[in-house]
Amino acid sequence: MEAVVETEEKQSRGIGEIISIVEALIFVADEPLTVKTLAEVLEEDKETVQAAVEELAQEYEQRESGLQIREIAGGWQLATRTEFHEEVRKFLKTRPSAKLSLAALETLAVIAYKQPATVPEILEIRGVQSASAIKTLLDKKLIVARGRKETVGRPMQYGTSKDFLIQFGLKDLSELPSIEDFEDLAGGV
Amino acid sequence: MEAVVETEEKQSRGIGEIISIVEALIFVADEPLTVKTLAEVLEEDKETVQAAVEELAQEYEQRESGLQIREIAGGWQLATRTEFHEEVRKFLKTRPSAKLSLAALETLAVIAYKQPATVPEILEIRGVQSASAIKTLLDKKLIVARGRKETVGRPMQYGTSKDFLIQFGLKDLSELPSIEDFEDLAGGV
Amino acid sequence: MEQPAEQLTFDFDRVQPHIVYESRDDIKLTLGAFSGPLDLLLFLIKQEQANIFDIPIARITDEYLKYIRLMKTLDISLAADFLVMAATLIEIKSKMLLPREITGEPEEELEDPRRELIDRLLEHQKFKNAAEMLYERCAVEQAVFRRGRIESDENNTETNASVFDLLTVFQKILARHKEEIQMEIEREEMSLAEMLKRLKTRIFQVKEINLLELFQMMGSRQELVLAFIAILELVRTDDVKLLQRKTFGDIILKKV
Repeated sequence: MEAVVETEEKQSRGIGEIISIVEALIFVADEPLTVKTLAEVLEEDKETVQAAVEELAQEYEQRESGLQIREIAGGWQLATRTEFHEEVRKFLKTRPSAKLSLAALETLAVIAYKQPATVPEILEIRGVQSASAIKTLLDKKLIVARGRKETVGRPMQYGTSKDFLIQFGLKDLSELPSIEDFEDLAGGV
Repeated sequence: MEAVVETEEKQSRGIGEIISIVEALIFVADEPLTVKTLAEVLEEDKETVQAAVEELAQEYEQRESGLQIREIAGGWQLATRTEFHEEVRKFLKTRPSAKLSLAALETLAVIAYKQPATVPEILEIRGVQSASAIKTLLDKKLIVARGRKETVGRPMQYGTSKDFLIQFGLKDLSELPSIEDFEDLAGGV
Repeated sequence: MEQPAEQLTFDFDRVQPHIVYESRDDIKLTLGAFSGPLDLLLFLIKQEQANIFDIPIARITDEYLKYIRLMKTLDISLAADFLVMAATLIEIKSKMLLPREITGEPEEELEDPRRELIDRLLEHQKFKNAAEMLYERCAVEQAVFRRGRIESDENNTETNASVFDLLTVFQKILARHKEEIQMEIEREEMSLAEMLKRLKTRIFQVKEINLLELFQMMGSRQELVLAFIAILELVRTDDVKLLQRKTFGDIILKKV
């Protein structure tokens, strides 16, 4: 044989493969990726990686993708193309409304299990003010006002709504899992 | 001209533009996106969107991208291609973690095939109490409570979650091989 | 505590249980745990190279009991289900020992005492294979990664919720609540004199105190009551006055 076979650990990659890996890495990264980092992960020299990134960016440009590979804050990032911001924004707004913040979820849990519950009672159990969470839950129609409690300040009482049952797939409140349902499970760990 | 021009409020988009927007939306969504949602955001009919998504998936395939557009859990998702898992893992510094025991895995198999399944039903097949395995599966959101069974003791019923489909790379439950397929193997002990 | 759209990764604990025979009577458990008595039985049948449809029940029962004894000597806590199975095996074994002619019926029509066990083993084996398939699917799936966080994720601090989440969250709140109560008990009790002194020092420093904020700072019901009395006292002695700048507005404590 005429060629000297080098004993390298890594197999040498073609430029096409390098471009694909660069694409995958930029995609999974939380932050814009620098050429330096890419070169380290790939164990390729920076010039090769720089060329690969630029080629990749151009590819996205040429095929009029909905995405772009752009240089930002010294690194490279995958992002949507600005032309489509309207549709993207519209989509982000219509994301499932069944999603709740942790504060709202906590407040909902207290109301579900302690209903009817007043604001001071919820404060007592959660240890934090829950006003905005209660507003969110009322807006999402997961809870309803249930009249005032005949006590100092006559605070409003809240309970879960019919929508709550529907969204959480419950026939009625007796279907809520009880502490006992999970006690065995929790104890058995 | 032979075609009647419709007076629509929205400008009509070419298929190329629809594909680009679909790409952008699938990218920003943090969950697999259904054709239905895509169609709603785009205000296009489902057939058009379905064709666009399929074309997009094929495009990714053809240009040997580091990424793939794939159908999972009833929706479409952008993800890295399996070939490059080594480099991606090296970059993310992840090692597979969060162990699932043999017991949890068996329990998951029973729930996946018998859903909705109750604790006594799981016990019958596994021959062993499965409380802690169920707790683990609930914590990892691989299964969800599905209401109570109207029988003695009203036991809680469990089924697999959307996360289960995602984590196991399934389009839907019908993609699971039928349980009878495992019978031949059973005879061969 | 927002939940980023994090990709879970699993590594199934796949250490298969294993029994090594050191000598005829001495078996050694090397690794892992059987997922249940049926799992152990299947293993023993395989080990004995026996036919699942014609289980040599006496031999398998012996092996099973040997394993259980071993577990006990190793001080491994044994699930009750393992003992139930031991009893079942012994029962089948004794039934098998009964002479069949006594019934006077042809052998074929007699129900095999092992029948139910065999059915359960076959059923269990099916799901064991299904579990194996799931394992493999997940292993493949672990080679696929989802995108990193992008800007739109950051303003989306939402969580998906199920009824189980509701219960878990509720239990966490209760646990947190219990901790707080315990902390209160540990706190030293404050006297009215101390509270008066504390309030006076504070009002001299900041000149104005929002009453609502002050009450919210109080760690316990007792402190709250003391603060209230202390304020009444300070108003009475003309050290402070109470102001309300607009109707239903916050009440301000102001140094005279």
